[in-house]
Amino acid sequence: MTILRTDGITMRFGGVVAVNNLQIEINEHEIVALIGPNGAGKTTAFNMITGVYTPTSGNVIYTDAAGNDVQITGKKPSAIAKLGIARTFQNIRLFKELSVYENVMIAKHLHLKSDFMSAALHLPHYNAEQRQAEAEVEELLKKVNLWDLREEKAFSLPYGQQRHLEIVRALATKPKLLLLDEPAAGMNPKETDELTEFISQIRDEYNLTIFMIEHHMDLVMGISDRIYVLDFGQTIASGTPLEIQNNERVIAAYLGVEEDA
Amino acid sequence: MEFFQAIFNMSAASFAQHMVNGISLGSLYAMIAIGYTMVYGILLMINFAHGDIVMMACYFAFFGITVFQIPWYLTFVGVIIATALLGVVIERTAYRPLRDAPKNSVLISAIGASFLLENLANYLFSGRPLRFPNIELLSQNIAIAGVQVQAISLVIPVVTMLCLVVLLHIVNHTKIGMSMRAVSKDYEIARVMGINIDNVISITFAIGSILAAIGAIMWGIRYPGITPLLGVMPGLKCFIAAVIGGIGNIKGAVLGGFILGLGEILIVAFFPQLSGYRDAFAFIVLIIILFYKPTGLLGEKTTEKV
Amino acid sequence: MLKVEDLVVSYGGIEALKGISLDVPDGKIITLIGANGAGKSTLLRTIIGLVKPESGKISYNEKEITALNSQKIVTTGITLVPEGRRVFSNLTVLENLKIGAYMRNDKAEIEKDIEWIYGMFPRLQERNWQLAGTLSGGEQQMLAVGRALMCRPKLIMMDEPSLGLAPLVIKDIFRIIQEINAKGMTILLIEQNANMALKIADWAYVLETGRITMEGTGKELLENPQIREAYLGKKKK
Amino acid sequence: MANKKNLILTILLLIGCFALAWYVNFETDSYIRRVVNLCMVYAIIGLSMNLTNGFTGQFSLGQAGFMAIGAYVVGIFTVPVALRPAVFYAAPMNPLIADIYMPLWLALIVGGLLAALVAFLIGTPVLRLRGDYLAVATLGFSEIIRIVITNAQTITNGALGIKDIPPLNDVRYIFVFTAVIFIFITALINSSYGRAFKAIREDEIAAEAMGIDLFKHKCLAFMISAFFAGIGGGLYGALLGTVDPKNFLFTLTYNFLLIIVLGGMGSITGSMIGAVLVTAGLEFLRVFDEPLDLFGMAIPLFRPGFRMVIFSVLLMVLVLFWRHGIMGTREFTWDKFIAFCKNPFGFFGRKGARKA
Amino acid sequence: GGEKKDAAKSDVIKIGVFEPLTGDNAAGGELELRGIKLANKLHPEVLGKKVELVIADNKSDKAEAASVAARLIEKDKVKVIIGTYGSSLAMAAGNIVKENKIPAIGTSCTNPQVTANNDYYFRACFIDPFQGTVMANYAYKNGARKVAIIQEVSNDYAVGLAKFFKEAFVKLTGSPDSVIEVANYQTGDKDFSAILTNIKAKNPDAVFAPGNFTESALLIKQARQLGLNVPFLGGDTWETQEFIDVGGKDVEGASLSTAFDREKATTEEAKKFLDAYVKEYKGEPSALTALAYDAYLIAIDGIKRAGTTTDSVKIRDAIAQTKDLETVTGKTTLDKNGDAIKAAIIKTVKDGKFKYLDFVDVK
Ligand SMILES: Nc1ncnc2c1ncn2[C@@H]1O[C@H](COP(=O)(O)OP(=O)(O)OP(=O)(O)O)[C@@H](O)[C@H]1O
Ligand SMILES: Nc1ncnc2c1ncn2[C@@H]1O[C@H](COP(=O)(O)OP(=O)(O)OP(=O)(O)O)[C@@H](O)[C@H]1O
Ligand SMILES: [Mg+2]
Ligand SMILES: [Mg+2]
Repeated sequence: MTILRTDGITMRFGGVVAVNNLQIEINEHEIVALIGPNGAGKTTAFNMITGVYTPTSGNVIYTDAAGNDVQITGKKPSAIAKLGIARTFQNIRLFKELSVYENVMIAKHLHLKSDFMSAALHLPHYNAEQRQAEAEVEELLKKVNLWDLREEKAFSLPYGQQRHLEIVRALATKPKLLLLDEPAAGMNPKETDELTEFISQIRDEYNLTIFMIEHHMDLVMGISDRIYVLDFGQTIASGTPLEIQNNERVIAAYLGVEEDA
Repeated sequence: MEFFQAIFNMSAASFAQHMVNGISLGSLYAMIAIGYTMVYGILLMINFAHGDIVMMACYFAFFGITVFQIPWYLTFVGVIIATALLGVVIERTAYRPLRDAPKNSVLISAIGASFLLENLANYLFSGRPLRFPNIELLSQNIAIAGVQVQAISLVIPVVTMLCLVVLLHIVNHTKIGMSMRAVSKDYEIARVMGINIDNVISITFAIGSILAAIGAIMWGIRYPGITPLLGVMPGLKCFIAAVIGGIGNIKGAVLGGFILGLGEILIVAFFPQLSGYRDAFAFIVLIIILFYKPTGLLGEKTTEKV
Repeated sequence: MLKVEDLVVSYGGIEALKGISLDVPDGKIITLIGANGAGKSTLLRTIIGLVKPESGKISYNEKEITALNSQKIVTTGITLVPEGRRVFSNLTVLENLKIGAYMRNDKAEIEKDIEWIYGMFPRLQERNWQLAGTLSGGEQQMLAVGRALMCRPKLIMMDEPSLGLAPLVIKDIFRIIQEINAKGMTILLIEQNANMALKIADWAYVLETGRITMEGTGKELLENPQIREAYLGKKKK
Repeated sequence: MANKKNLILTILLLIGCFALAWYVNFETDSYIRRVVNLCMVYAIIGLSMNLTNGFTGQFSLGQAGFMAIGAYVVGIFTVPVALRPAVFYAAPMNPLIADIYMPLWLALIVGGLLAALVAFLIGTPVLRLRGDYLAVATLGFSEIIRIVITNAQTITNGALGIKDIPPLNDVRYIFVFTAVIFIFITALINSSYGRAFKAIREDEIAAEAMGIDLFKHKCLAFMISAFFAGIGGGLYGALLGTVDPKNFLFTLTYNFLLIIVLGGMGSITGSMIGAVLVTAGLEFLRVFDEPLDLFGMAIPLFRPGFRMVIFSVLLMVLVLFWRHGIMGTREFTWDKFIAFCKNPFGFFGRKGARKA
Repeated sequence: GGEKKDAAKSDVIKIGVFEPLTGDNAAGGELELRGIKLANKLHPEVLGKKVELVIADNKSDKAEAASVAARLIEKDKVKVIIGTYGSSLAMAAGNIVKENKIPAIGTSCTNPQVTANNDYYFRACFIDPFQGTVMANYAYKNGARKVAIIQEVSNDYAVGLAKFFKEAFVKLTGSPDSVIEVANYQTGDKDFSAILTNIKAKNPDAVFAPGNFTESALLIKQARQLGLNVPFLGGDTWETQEFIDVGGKDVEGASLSTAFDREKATTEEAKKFLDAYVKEYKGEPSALTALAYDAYLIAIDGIKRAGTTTDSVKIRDAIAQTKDLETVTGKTTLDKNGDAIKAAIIKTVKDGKFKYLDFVDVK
C-alpha cells in the first residue's frame, strides 16, 4: 500500500527549476533512497513534502493512519508533522541550547491533548499526559544511549550523537513516515555502518516507512528497497539498488566509474 | 473622496511647496538612514547611538562656530573628522569587546552608548537648547515661482545623492567595499582571508559617522535647535526609513528616507485634520510595507536554505 | 615546514586537544583521521589562529606563530578551507576568488590564477557572476577550495572537503588535491572518507578524543586492522 | 523526594516574602514602599517581556504600548465618577464611558485582556516578521497606540492626562499580583507549551517540523506577554496615580529590555533580579546627583545628571563583562542554591568555565 | 508621616525643591531653580530657623517624579515642597504629598488638574484656561478675526491653552469659522512645513501656537521662511532666552502672555529680586524664575503664619489662607483651589528682547 505519492511536483526559485515534475511513490514499510548530484533538487523535494516549501505545481498525497488519502500540498509543516511525517535536516537542526532531554520532549508537544490553561496550571490530566510522555522519551533515549547525557546541551554532543539525537527526536513524534536528509554526512565508514544498522532496526521496531537522501553509497545500496535518482530536478532512474548501480546514466551523472574494488 | 477634494482645493503653488518640503525632509532622512544601514549591513547590529552621534555632531558645530569662532567651512571639516573619531571610539569601546557575544548584549551596549551620549551631553551642556550657528549663505530664502525654498533645502538632496553615489561605488567596486561585505557575512573566515576586520569595521563606523555628521550639519541648518535629545526622534525615523528600504541596503535607505519624508509631508498636506497622527504615519507605512515585504522594499530575502 | 608541539586547546574548561604534536613536511600530503569530535577541526582552527591554545607551540618554517592572529598567520602562507564551506554568500563567485587574493597586489598574476582555478573547476566559470549563496553544495565546496588557492598558499589545510558531496565530485576533489600537491603545495587534509584520504596521503595521523593515537604512512594505516575496524568499516563488496 | 523538598522550600520562601511584604507595608516609610512597589511592577513587566523575547525568541519592543493600554483602562475607569469632570476639564468625557466605574482589580484584568486583544490583532501582520524587523514593527505599534491615545481626547483626555486614580501604595496588593504572575509564568515555562516556546526560540524550522504551529504559539506567547504587560501597566498607573501619553514613549520599553538582558534573557529569576537591580540601583545612584562635600570641598562633579552618566557607564560595563546577563538562561534552583551554600568557590568556578 | 521622633530639636527647616534638572524639561527646571535659590539667599530664615533647600531632580519623568517626591518627604524629611515645571510631573507627586500631608507649591505647572481635588497642592502661577482666554482677547482686540491654531498635541499645556483660546475667540467673534484650522504636532517634531503651507493657503490674521519654546521657535522660523508673515501668539513657555536664541530675527514680533515683567514689577520684593538676579546671573529674569521665587515666598509666609516648622498640616492650612502676599509678580492671593489669582502680562519680542506690551487683569 502506498503511503506517500507525489504527483508531478515542481519547484521554481525565480528562474531556477529546482525540482521538475517529480513523480515518486513510496510504499508502507519500505526504505526508499533519493540520490543524485549536488543541487539536483533532493532536499527541495523533501522540503515540498514536509511543507517547508509549497510546490509551484503538483500535489503531494499522503495516506494517513486511517487509510485515507490526504492532500498535504502546501499545508503547514506543523500540520504535516501531526499527520505522521517526521524529518531530519541536511544541516543538523537541533534545539542547540536546550538539553538532550528537552529536545526529545518537545517532539511530544504535538500529541498533547490538554488545552493551554490546564497545561500552564499543571492540572491533573495534563500531569498524567506529561508522565506518559516522559516514560516514552526515557525509553527512546535509552535506545540510543543518550539517557546518561540527557542533561547535556544538544550542541555539546559530538556530531555523530547529534545525528542520532535528531533521528530520535523525529521518532518521538511517532511518525509513520520518516524522512532522513543525509543522515550519514560527516560520518566515517565505520559510523556509517552503525547507522545503517540503526536505521533498519528502527524501521522494524516502530513499523516505519523511511525515505532518505544520502551520498554514502554503502549505506544506500545496503539497506534501500528502492532508489530514485534525481538530476537537474528530474528523475533519471529508479529501481532496485542493483539496477541503479549498473545504470549508465546514473554512473555518468553521479556515481562515476569505480576505479578499484 | 476627501483626498481628491483636498488635491483639487490645493493651489499649484501650495502643492509645489509641499513637494519641495517633502523632498528636503526626505533627503535628510535618507542621509541619516544611510548611516544606520551601513553599520547594520556590516555588523548586523542596530547602532542605537547613531541618532546621538548626529546630536553630538551638532554640538561640535556649535562649539566650533559659536564658541571658538572658527569659520563655518573649516568647522564643518572639523566636525566631520571629530564625529568620525567619535564613531570609531564608540565602536572600539562599546561594540568591539562584544564581537563574539550574543546579539542581545551588543544591543544593550548600543542602547547604553546612546544613553551615555545623551546623559553626557545633558550633564556637560545642560538641557537648555542652543542655537545651531546661522550660516547666512545656506539659510537664506530663495523664492522660485511662488515657492519659498531655503538654500539648504536645495543643497540637501544634492549632497545626499552625491553621498549615495560615492558610497555605492565604495561598497560595490572597491577592495575595501568587498571586504566590508565579506566581513558582514563571516568575519572568522574573512580573517582567514587576511582581512584586518578591526580596521574594516572601524572604517565602516567612520563612514557611518561621517554621514551622520553631514546629516547633522544639514539638519542643524534647517532645524537649528540643539538639545541633548535632539537625535532621538530623527534617529528613530531614519532607522525606520532604513528598515522600510530593507536594512543593510544603501539604496533602500535612500528610498525609505524619501518615502517617509514625502509621505509625512503629504499626509498633512492632504489630510490636515490628521496632523496629530503624523508620527503614526511613519509606523503605519512601515508596517504595511513589512506586511507585504517582510525584509523591506529592497532588502534581500532571507529565506533560509533548509 | 609546520610543527605542532604539545598543543592543548580547551573550550571553556573542556579540553578538545590534550597535547598534540605533529609535523607537516614540505611538499607532502598529510592526512588526519579520527572520529567525530576527536578535535580535528579544532586543530586546524588553532593553527590558523581562530582559536587560542591553552599551551603548546606552533611553528612554521622555524618561526613561532602560536600567538599571532589569523590575519598575520595567513600572510606567512598558510590557508584554510574551512569546515562547512563558508563561502561569502553575498559575494559573487568572482568576488569570492578575489577576496581569496586579498593580501596580494599583483594584479596580472591574480588574473592568471583566476584563469587557473576556472580551468580546474569549469563549473565555477559558468557561474562567474552568481552569488555564492545560491550555489549548490558541491559548487560551494569547489569555490571554497578555489578561494583558498587564490592566496597562493604554501600550506593549504582542508577540513572535510568532501562533506556532503556526490561520489563523482569527491573523486574530482581528490584528483585536484593531488594535482595541486604535484605543483608543490603542501597539504594538510582532514577527511571522514578515510579510505580515499589514506590512499593519497604520504603520512597520516589518527586522532582520538584530543590525542594522537597512531601515525604512519597512508598505506600502513590503510592496512592496519585496528584502523580498518575503527574507521573503515567492513568492506561490503 | 527532591521535588517535594523543593516545593516546600519554595512555599516557605513565598510565605517569607509575603511576611516581608507585610513588614515593608507597615514598618517602612512611603519612599521605600514606593521603590519596592516599583521594583515589583517592573519585575512583572520584565517577566512579560521575557516571555516573548527571552523564551520564545521573538524580539518584540512593544511593551510600552501594552502597558499604556493597561494603564489607561485603569486611569479611565477607576477615577471616581464625581471627580471626572474636573479631570476632563478641557473636553468632556465620552458619555458612553463617563459613568462606568470599576474597582482596581477589575480594571487591571480588563486592561490586561484589552492589551491581549490588541496583541492578537497586531500579531497577525507582525509575527511573520523576524529579528530586527519584528522589533521595529512592534515598536511602531506601541508608538501608534500612544499616538492614538494622545489624539483620543474624549476617552483618554489626550495630552492632559488623567489624574486622581485612587492611590495604590499597598505593598501586599502588588506583591500578590507579582507572586501570582511569577508562579504562573514559571509553571507555564515548565509545561509542554513552555518547551514549545523555547523550541521556537532555538529553531523555528525544526520546531515546525516537530508539529509546533508557529503562528499559534507565537501569538499565544505574544498575547500572554501583552496581558501581563497590561496588568503591569495598570499597576504602574495606579502607583503613580496619574497617566499621560508621554509616560509610554518607546524609550520606556528600553528599560525593560535592559532589565531582561541584565537579568538574563530566558531566565525568570533573572528578570526579577534585573528589575530590582535597575530600579533600586537607580535610586541608590541618586547620591551622585547630590552635592558632595568631601573634607569641606565641594566636588564639582556631583551635580544633577551625573547619576545618569554613571548609570549608562555601569550598564555598558555590565554587558561587557556579563554578556549573557547575570543568570544567562539558567534559573535559580534550590539544588544549585544548596550546592552554592556548601561550596561557594567551586560553584562559581564551574559555572564560570561553562560560560566562556 | 514622619512626625514621630526626630526633627523637633533641629535648628533648620528643610524645604524640598522638586524640579526637572535633566531630561526634556531640564531647561525650565533650571530657570526655576535659579528663582528658588535666589529666594533662599534673600530669605534664608524663617521663625529663627535656617531654611535648607533639598534639591532633587525628577528627570522629567513621572515614575522618577513620584519616587523622588517620596524620597524628599521620607528620607530628607522636608516639610514643604516647591515645584515643579511641567504639570504632569506635579501630578505624579500629587498623591504623595496628599498622602503624607506635606504641602507643595507649584511653580509653573498650569494644568488645572494639579490642584483640583488636592488640598495639599498650591501654585504660584495662573492656569491654562485663563491664559488661553487672555490671548484670545488680545488677538481680538488687535484686529484678528480669522486665526489658526497650531498646538503641540502631546503637550498638556499647549492643548489646554489652545482649547480655551478657541472657545474664547469663537465667543468674541461669534463665528465658529473664525478659527480656520487647528493643526497638531508632536513634542520633538522639527519639521512643520506641511501644516504651515496649509495654513498659509488659508490666510489667517494671526496664529496661536502654544508649545515648548524650542519647537515653537523652529515653527515660527519655518513660517517666516515659507512667507507666512502674520503675528504669532503663544503662552508663557516662550519667555526664555532660548526662544530668542533659536528663533533669531524670525521671532521678532511674536507675542505671549506671562506672569512677570520688570515694568510691572512694582513691589518692593520685585526690586530686591531684580537686583539680586542681575548680580547673580546677569540678563533678564524670566517669568519662570520669578514664579519659582514667589513659590518660595508663599512657602515661607505660610510657615511664618503657621508659627511652626514641624507641623506640616498647620503649614498647609496657613498657605491656603495666603492673601495679598507681596511677591515678585504682584500681590498673591490663593483661591479656594489653591491657585494664584494673578494678572497676565503680554509681551512681545523686540530687538531680541521681551518687551512689555499690555496688562490684563483678572475680571
Ligand atoms: N530557497 C532557495 N532559493 C533559491 N534557490 C534554491 C533554494 N533552495 C534550493 N535552491 C536551488 O535549488 C537547487 C536544488 O537544491 P537542493 O538543496 O534541493 O539540492 P540537493 O539535491 O539537496 O543537493 P545537495 O546534495 O548538495 O544537498 C539548487 O540549485 C539550489 O541552489
Ligand atoms: N565552539 C565550541 N564550543 C564548545 N565546544 C566545542 C566547540 N567547538 C568544538 N567543541 C568541542 O570540541 C570537541 C572537538 O571538536 P572538533 O570540531 O574539533 O571535532 P572534529 O574532530 O572536527 O569532529 P567532526 O568530525 O565532527 O568535524 C568536540 O567535543 C566538540 O563538541
Ligand atoms: Mg541537500
Ligand atoms: Mg570537524
